[in-house]
Amino acid sequence: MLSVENLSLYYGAAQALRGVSVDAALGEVTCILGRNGVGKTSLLRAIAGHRPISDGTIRFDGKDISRLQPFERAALGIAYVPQGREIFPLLTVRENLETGFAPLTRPERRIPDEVFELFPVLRSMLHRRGGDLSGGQQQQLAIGRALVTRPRLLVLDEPTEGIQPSIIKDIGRAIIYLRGRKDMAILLVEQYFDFARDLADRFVVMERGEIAQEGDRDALEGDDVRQRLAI
Amino acid sequence: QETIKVGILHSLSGTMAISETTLKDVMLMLVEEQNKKGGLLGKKLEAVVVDPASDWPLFAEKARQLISQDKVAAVFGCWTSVSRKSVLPVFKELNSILFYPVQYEGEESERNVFYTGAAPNQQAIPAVDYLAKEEKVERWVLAGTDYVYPRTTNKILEAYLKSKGVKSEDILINYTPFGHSDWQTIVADIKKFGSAGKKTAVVSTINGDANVPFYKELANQGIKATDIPVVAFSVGEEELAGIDAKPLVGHLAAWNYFQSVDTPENKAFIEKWRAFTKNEKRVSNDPMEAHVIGFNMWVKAVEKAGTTDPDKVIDAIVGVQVPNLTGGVSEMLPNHHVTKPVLIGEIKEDGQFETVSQTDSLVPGEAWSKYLEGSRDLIADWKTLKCGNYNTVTKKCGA
Amino acid sequence: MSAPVTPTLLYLDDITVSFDGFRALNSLSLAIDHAEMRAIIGPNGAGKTTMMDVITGKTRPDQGTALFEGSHDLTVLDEAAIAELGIGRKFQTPTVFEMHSVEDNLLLAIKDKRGPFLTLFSRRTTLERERIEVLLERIRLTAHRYRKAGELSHGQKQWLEIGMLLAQEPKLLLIDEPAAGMTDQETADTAELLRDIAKTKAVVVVEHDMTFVRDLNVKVTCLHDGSVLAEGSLDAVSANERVVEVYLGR
Amino acid sequence: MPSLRIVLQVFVLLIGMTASTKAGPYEEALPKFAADSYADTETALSAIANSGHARALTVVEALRDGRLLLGAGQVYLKEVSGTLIDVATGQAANPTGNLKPIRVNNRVRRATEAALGSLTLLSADPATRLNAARAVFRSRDVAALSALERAIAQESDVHVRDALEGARAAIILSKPDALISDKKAAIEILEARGDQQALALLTTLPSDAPPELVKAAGDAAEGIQTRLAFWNALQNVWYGISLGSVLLLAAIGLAITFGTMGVINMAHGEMVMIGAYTTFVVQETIRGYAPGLFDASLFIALPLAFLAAGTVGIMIERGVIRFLYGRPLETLLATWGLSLILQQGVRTIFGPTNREVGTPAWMSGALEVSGLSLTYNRIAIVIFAFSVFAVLLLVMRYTSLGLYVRAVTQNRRMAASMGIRTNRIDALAFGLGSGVAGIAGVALSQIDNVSPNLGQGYIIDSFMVVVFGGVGNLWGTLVGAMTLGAANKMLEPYAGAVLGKIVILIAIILFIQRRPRGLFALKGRAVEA
Amino acid sequence: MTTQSVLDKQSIVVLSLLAAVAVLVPVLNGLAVPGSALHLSDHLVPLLGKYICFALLALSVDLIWGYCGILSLGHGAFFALGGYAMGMYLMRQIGPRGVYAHPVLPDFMVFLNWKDLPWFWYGFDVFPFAMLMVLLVPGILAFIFGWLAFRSRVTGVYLSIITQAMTYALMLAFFRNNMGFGGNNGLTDFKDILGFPLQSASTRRVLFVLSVAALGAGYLLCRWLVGSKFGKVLVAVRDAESRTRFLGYRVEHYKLAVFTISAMLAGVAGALYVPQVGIINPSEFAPANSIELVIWVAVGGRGTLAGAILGALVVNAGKTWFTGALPEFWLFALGGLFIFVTLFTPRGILGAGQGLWERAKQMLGSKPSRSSFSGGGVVP
Ligand SMILES: Nc1ncnc2c1ncn2[C@@H]1O[C@H](COP(=O)(O)OP(=O)(O)OP(=O)(O)O)[C@@H](O)[C@H]1O
Ligand SMILES: Nc1ncnc2c1ncn2[C@@H]1O[C@H](COP(=O)(O)OP(=O)(O)OP(=O)(O)O)[C@@H](O)[C@H]1O
Ligand SMILES: CC(C)C[C@H](N)C(=O)O
Ligand SMILES: [Mg+2]
Ligand SMILES: [Mg+2]
Repeated sequence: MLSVENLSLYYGAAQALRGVSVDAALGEVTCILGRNGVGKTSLLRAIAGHRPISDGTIRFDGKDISRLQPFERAALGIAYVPQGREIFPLLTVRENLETGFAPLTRPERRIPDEVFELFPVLRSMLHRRGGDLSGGQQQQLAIGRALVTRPRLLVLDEPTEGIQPSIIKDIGRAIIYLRGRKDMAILLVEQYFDFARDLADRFVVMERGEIAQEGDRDALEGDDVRQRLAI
Repeated sequence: QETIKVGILHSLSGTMAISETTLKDVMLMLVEEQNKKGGLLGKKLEAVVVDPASDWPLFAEKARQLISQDKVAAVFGCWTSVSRKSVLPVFKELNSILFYPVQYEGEESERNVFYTGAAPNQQAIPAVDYLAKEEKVERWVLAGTDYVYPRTTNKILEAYLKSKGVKSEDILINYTPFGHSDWQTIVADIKKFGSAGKKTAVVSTINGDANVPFYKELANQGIKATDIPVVAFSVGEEELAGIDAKPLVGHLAAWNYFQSVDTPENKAFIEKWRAFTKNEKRVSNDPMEAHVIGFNMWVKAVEKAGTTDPDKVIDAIVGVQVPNLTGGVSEMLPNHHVTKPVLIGEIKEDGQFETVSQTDSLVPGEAWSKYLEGSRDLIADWKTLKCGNYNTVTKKCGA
Repeated sequence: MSAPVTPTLLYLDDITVSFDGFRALNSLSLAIDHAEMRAIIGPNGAGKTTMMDVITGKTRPDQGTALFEGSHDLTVLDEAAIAELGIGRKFQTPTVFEMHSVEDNLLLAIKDKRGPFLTLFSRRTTLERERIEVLLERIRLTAHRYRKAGELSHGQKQWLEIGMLLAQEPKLLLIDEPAAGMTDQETADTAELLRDIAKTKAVVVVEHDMTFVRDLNVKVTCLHDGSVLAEGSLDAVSANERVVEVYLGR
Repeated sequence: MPSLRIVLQVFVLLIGMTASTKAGPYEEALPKFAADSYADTETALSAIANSGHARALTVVEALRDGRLLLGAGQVYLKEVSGTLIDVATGQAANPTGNLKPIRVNNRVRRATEAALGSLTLLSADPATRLNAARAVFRSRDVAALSALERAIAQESDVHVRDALEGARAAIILSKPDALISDKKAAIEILEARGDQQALALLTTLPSDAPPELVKAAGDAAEGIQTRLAFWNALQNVWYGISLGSVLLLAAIGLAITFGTMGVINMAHGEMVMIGAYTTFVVQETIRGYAPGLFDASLFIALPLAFLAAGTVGIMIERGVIRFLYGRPLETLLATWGLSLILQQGVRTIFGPTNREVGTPAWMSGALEVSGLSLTYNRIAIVIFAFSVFAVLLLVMRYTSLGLYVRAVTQNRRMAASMGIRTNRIDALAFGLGSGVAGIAGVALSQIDNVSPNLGQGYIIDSFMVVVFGGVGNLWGTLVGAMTLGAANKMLEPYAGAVLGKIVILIAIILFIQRRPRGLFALKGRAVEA
Repeated sequence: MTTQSVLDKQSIVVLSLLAAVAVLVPVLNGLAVPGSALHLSDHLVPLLGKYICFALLALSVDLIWGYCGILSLGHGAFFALGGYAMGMYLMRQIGPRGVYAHPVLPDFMVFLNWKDLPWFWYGFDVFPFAMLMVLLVPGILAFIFGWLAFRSRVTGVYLSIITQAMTYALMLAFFRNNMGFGGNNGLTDFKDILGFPLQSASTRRVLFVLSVAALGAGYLLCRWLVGSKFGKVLVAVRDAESRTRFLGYRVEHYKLAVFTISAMLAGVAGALYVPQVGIINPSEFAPANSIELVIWVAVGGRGTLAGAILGALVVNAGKTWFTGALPEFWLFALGGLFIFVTLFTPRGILGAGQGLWERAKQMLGSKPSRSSFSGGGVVP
């Protein structure tokens, strides 16, 4: 589904990614782990098209998308839940969700029920401005908003940040459900190790802009991974 | 080959470009024409155009540049009084010559400046006289833009009207900011003031952009010239070309020249002008004529002096006579103003003026107004007294 | 309402805040003692951040008392005055001065006189310099000290903000979700750090990470719908049926 | 051409039927025209008007229309059809030599109107009669009294009758030898009329008038004054609304480009200017090719102005602005540069002077409602401004464009990741804002200069309105414009135009202290952060 | 490399350039033989002096805009007020040499029949008092205005617009003849300053040198302000105003202080400007002027001080040159310049220059430096 090869990314003169390669497959959760500042977010930004890359390719369904605009990627079915939520502060919750209609055909333009099932609080706050929500509520909104676009690749950057434990569990269950539908690939950046471990089919550990280790679910149990995440 | 340079200092951009650009064109035409006649003192004339951009300090800067860098022999330029005030010190300091072609508030006479436009006595006062006599006006609205020219003119007019027995309650003075565009209230007030049973007229010293919306509002509120005529001092053919003149028929303007003046000189001038601008509809107006007069006077003076040296030219030019476009002969007076006929015209449907009154003889421009306290005793005479503000009471020049 | 018997450090009573009719805080009462650390938990939207907004003067309550050290009425003071009293805060989403270097961020935060004249003539003392060194070490940003704060990653900004809070040396630290975006190891580390600070200062921490809260090993208050739902040790609170229902989940 | 001549002769005969051949006042007056002096023309005119001659009306009308010609001392009249007749004989004439229209000035024009008034009091057309009545009211010509009486006797239209009676009252009141009782009746009629002119008549009684009359007039005047004061206040409200509408029109496009998109669009005024020049070009074309369409010119200009300004807007957005998102302050710099270029561009193409934009017939004149006088062009502008506002509100509220524009402005990258085609939305929104500015230009061309400086005059006011109302809120722009308009017009009668404006500016400064985010401030966490 | 050392380097360059100008211009004008290649023509001295005053004005705007995020669209007002204070002094110096030879009243009062000198003209015949007013009038206005605005936390465009309203209101007020400042014509036809004739070349040279000195001093003052911790607080306020409050800084005091200082600098610029151009009138209050001067700063490079100076010089020299060389098309050129600068050099001319310099240095093999621009901080 998604295949990233040999990606390099710079911020000015500073190199944040050095030849990173990652794959994400349909019906699988690929989890990216790593300490602060190793380049996880930068990788996702590159995939979403928020930052230009200087080298490498990003393929989606076999098509090279590395030069496409973010909205073209969205139209292909890539949805992004960024770190820091980035909801539209002055739009109401409903409007925030409706921005996801843009790449959809007219009959598709409704908010899927699963959004409200997953995050019931959003339904009660449809008319409140996104910026007024609490941090956790905003995070829920950001995930819900991504689901509105009916993605085929869901890119999540630390989606559990600031969310209460019960809903983290719900999100976990939702990810498992979505994975189970087999129509979506999921790319997840997560610091919360236990959460990642429960979900990941495959994982990648990053260090200083490079892939330090990768493997499947079982490999995660090893101590070396925890080691890499420690200081 | 060496040339004689002539500076042209008119705004080609900014708020005043509307009025001044034409004057630049006229000057270019005059220079070209003079060159066709063989130039001046055997040399070709060369026009140096700069754009002071309606920015007053920039006028001073450009004047300085024209005089000291381009070494022009004389400058033709300025429109607003403030631009003239801004360049004045420069001309005095560098001892050069400025021809100022626009009607103004008077109260000035400088050795280096020649005022070819109307002084208040060559425009405002005859206009009021006409209205009082011909239209039997008894009640006056003095409407103006809030700055020096209208304020001074209105001061003079107020004093003049009162000296003619008009009572204070029959004079309404109203000032508006530059570029005022919402005239509803004021026009309504004028209407009210004018419906008191006495014949009322408006003397307008409204200036610049504000005129068009003013006249549009007059038309819309149905104030016709037969009810309340408006006489303006800064609305000419150029300005009217931008308005639908039909509803304005009969409103008046006082100038020293109208395009419609029926003389062979004028006909020839308009023909040349249209040929030069390659525009069959191009209009002419009073300040243009002033430049024609000023330029011809300068040429004559230079020829007379045999040099372009400012001192010699300044001495030579007083007394020089050149034909104006209305069939008379204008003369440069010792006070550096010129003699001009005063014409009152009514607006016609086509945006031209119909002359309804013309002074029998030419009126000499007065630098100092008789109707202002401070200047009552002053006279200007650069020929014998060599002074612009000679006090006839103390018999002293200036200080 | 009678004044508190002992002047607790922070005393909130009957605080109500509503936004267009929605009650974010509903008659909330809370008291924090000198050198006490308190963990605050509660569902998203319970009003935790709003409570901090009230304490720091960002939001004015509709009603209620908020006293600091028994005598300062926090509901009438502005943000700067409250900060000067010795209340420091780390925000939920990291907010740092993006155009300043990491070092300058700390310098601005460091405890010092805050008036325009005093800053104009202030010289950086060796003491300050050393303190900044220590802090940089502590938040593991020594290598990044000259970089602009805006260039840091999300987690690094979190750390920087914690560093700024420490630099202020406030009497009361309000910390909104410090563990968010940190690795498990760092989280544990932070807990350690806070325990250390709480020996001398009062600390109020908001966090959803139960492991972290457990590490803190302090009294826990659970907010819900703008008021206190449960209070006590973590074990006691997590045993509360309501808490499990609205917050922890099954 | 004998046949033509015969027709003409018959025609002339018909006209001359009732004309007497002996020299009367009419014939005596005619030579006076030949002097071509205004005073003589006026004397001749009144003589003719009072001559009772059958051709009098034709002559007066011809004089008014500039169809009374002079050639070699003879007066001719050019029929509307173009045929020339000798005025003295009424015969067709074929003079040789130059014919010049007899010149008129205001004085003559006024006399003409008065004469026409008395001559057309009995006209078949009620509108003409009404005008005649008004003219007589103004001229208060005692000679018209008898005609007036006759007219009143046979008048069937109430409206006209009122006017006629008013005119009679005016004459009687100023007629020295009228009976006191008649004068009293006149005062009553005038009081009922209750307008400014009636007031003027009542307050300018001659000093030797009998005291009872003076008192009656005084009372009547007082009544009128209170009534007028009321209407005056109302009139002021109207001025406020209409100025508010102008401000609204000028600002509303900016509410999109600046208020919603966040571009500090200094070239906004130039978009208005483009709209105004489009109107000019449309009218010029119509004048040249289809003069009959002139009354529709504004409707033709509206869509074209929208397109012209919108296209320029889109070009600006694609060419410059799009590189500046996220750097709002720099849009100020670039759009300022653009505004200079556009101004100079228009100056180069159309010249520096004002261009004439005409007013269609349906927009000239005023609607008189009791004591109110509402000029049609202002009415049109008020209606137009509110319609534009309503349409824009609907577009921004109920189409996805509105939502997407706001999303894009609030977070461009994220909006793109939601699948919003940011560049298209930007171009469309900027085009929409500019287009709306363009149609504002069509309206403003009706009341202001169409010159390269047009835009400059509105830019500051527009920003004031948008900011005062609260950035990002269309309703704020509406209320802001109306408030500023009304406040301005309320102040103007007391403080004068200049001071009034200063006071308004200071009031804005002080108001912003109270409400630092404008009238319709956005509140909440997101803004305060 | 620390921030401090970068600043110093820039300051040294700026100050030495200014010193060179202060020496060269008078020397080339006064001592070189007229007509020789080295001679600087007389008309250039006041022209350059004018640029220098504009540079000082731009500097004052950069101080508040570049470093504290206060976008004043009314700074021309402070400049004009300083100018008027100086103009009033110069006016009083004319004494009885006016056209009406009135011993006290300026000409414009005489011909509009004023009888007495209005009270606010008192004292302006005394040079020190006038100079005090040059500082105080803009300073006090800025203080009151700022106190109102900053206390109520008016920020962003709202602040910009009310500063614009302020200058607009002042413009209308000064246009009024009844205000007693000469109305539209303003104050002009000055004779001398402290007894030295304004028309003489040597006075001009002295004024020029004084202007350069004022610019240098202003630059140093600004450098010192922004280099201190005070300056860091300003930048913090610019980037995250409310966060600064939570650190305990009284943002309004900082803003007020810097706004007032900036207004006084603008006032000084105005005071030096007037004797060199010879006129002060209300159009200096025109909102468009204030917008334009913000643009000088943006062109040069906001938040760099040196950039503001550079921008003012480049734009104004460009204007002088274009208006003479391309009188009909200069607006195209100037407008084009503004667009070009925004599009291609987002950090202004100075930023672009520095960028080139950095790149050149890198190409020459010296080690890359990370924080070369951290000196002032560039707008995000
Ligand atoms: N300005 C506001 N306008 C409207 N509602 C608001 C505003 N500020 C806060 N709220 C609401 O108040 C409630 C409390 O918010 P608060 O941020 O305090 O929650 P929290 O406990 O910090 O939640 P979280 O754990 O998600 O950070 C939320 O429902 C939020 O939507
Ligand atoms: N806008 C930026 N400009 C310059 N450097 C940046 C920028 N954003 C991130 N960096 C740098 O790039 C590197 C990678 O950052 P990134 O945000 O990808 O880290 P991360 O792995 O997501 O960390 P975290 O867990 O803290 O979110 C870091 O060193 C960071 O300082
Ligand atoms: C009346 C104007 C056209 C010119 C006049 N001299 C002025 O002061 O501006
Ligand atoms: Mg990250
Ligand atoms: Mg919170």
